[in-house]
Amino acid sequence: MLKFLFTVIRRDVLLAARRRGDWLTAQFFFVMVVSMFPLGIGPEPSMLRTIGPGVVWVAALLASLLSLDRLFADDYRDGTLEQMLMSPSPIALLTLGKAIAHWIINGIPLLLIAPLLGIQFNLPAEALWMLVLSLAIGTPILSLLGSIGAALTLGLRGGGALVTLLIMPLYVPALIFGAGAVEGVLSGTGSEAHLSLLGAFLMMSLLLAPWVSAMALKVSVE
Amino acid sequence: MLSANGLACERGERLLFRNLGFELGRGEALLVVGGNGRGKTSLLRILCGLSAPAAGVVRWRGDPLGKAHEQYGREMAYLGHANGIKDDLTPMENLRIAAALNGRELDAGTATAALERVGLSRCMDFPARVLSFGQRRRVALAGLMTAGALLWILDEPLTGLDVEGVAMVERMIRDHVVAGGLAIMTTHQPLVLDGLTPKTLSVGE
Amino acid sequence: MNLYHYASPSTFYPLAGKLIPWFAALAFILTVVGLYIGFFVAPTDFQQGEGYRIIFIHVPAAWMSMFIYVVMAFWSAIGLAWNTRLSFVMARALAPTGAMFTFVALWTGALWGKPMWGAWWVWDARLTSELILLFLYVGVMALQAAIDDPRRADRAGALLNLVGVINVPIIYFSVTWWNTLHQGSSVSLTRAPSMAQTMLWGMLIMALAAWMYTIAVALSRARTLVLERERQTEWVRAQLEGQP
Amino acid sequence: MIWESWQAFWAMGGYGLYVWGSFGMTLLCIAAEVGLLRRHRLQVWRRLKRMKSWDTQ
Repeated sequence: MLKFLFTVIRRDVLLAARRRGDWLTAQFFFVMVVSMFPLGIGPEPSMLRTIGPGVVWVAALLASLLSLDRLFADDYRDGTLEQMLMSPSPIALLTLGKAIAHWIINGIPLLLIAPLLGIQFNLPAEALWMLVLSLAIGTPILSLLGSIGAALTLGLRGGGALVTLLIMPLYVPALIFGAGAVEGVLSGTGSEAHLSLLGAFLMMSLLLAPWVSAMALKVSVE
Repeated sequence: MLSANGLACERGERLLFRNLGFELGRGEALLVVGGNGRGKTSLLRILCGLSAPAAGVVRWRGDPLGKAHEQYGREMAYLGHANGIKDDLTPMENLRIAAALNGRELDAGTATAALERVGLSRCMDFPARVLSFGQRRRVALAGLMTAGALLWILDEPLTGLDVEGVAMVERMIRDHVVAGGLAIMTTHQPLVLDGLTPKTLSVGE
Repeated sequence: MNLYHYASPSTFYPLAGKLIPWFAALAFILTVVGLYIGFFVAPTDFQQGEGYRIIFIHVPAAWMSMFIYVVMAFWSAIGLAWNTRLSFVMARALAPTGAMFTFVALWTGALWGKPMWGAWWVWDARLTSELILLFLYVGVMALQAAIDDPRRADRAGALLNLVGVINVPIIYFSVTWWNTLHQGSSVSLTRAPSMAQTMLWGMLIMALAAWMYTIAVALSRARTLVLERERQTEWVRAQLEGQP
Repeated sequence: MIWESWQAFWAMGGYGLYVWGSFGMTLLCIAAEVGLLRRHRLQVWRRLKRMKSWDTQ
């Protein structure tokens, strides 16, 4: 069981390592989106500090969505997805492994880049830590919920835009709790409540999302 | 061992076939025949458990496929239109990862032997991207051999292969069935299995 | 006679055809009564003046937008569990009407907000949740429209619908939480300061009218869907002899 | 009667734009939905009839 999970993760990470170009695109997308905001809004430091957490979080949502539509699509095209669906292990483990791999490939780099972007937005050190922490709890949610969207839109025309349309509203709680936690540090109202709610949302996604995307995969492959 | 009863399949609103059934035991092969668009591939996908039939049931060792998922996954191997190999991995990595996903350990020696048998000894370390279509098909066939499955389900196994490749596949299937395995296949090309007559099942009108 | 009898498209089609005029008539009568109460019986509100009369449309629309989403999820769940094609058809037939009511709730909310808050749009918890609900409706409809195979479209839409319905309370909670943190309390749209008995009655009757309207429209849309999907069958061919 | 005149009724105590804007848009939406529904139904009906006549030929 666990072995299967690890194999799926290792396989996806290996494949991503062989295609570094695709992987870098998503990371640079994240950096660029965030950097566009000061240009559009103006360099006023206190203003930037107010919008900083929200901007970084929204950019993280967009960056994860950008890479999501390929989560199953590549494997679907070359037939390896079918082969994996026919393996003896439960399909929910496959979708869980895929989501974890997506997080390792796309989520963890975001965590590492985020503090640098936070500095651009004039965030103080405690807020930077909180930004990384909230992204650490929040980005797995993005991968898990996103895997549902990727499974539902498998092989459809305009899959990428469609995934965004389906999944973005579901991301709202993660965005509110995540950006709110950083906000709490800035305003001095504390972040524990936000973080625990974010954690609860993560637990729920972890329990439900793999099953739902497994069902969605079955529907889409049929 | 494998039995199908009253299978029906719909695509869109079109009924492709209905009331299809057969029994297949050890050491038997089944050739599915029918023209284009009659539902051969759809039937094979139902038999693999990839899609659910509109009516009817498929049983493996007496259990419906839904219940036998784990065992069936171990004992069945499917080769579809797509080869099911990753272009970014070498043939060797492809075989070993596929085996690991099926819950088996595949050592380098066995994988090398299988790749040599399908005539790929020279391209073992290249990513599959640089291989020709026929060579990639051969990688998939090597995967089939190393899968150690009892039941083979092959959708057009001969496409893209040269004369020598076709002979190799015919030999593979024959050896597998003679050794007590089961095989279900579709093909548009004549298939010669020395001293072995497959059952036939015709799909559609 | 059992439930499966009614679940068969060939029974559903004529039955729905007979029921639609009744529901439509009920909707019409209830609307007339509700509007009469709303405009001629309900007194002027001492705080909000005549402007509050928007609640007779805003509140029922907001209720319907949420109810319909839940009812869709109910049909989706039945469809996925028992593989009944008619349930998927019902879920699909409800979606556009639900989206329409969500839009109406947003529009009337904006028109109410302008005189009360001095702005067309305020990031009030209810309006924001309503906006996200509209996105959820759009998502389900876009997904179903993008899939050609009706079987897959039904199932995919149903799954998304179920995920959405689990998420709606969480979204609502998070938005309320976000709202209280950021701007404190504001005038709540749905709590009219002094809810007179007649206002409540007017609202309830309008809500009932909206229900009847929804049933009539959804049944009618379901009939068209059934007709399209069952076009190969004998009974549809027989139906086509008659009038639309 | 709580309204002194029809004019007072349409004015809605100065809130006429908002109240009638709301009710008007609702009416428009309902009319549009019913209209589209009817049109779609007739289209489907005509298409199916045409398909049937092809089949019988």
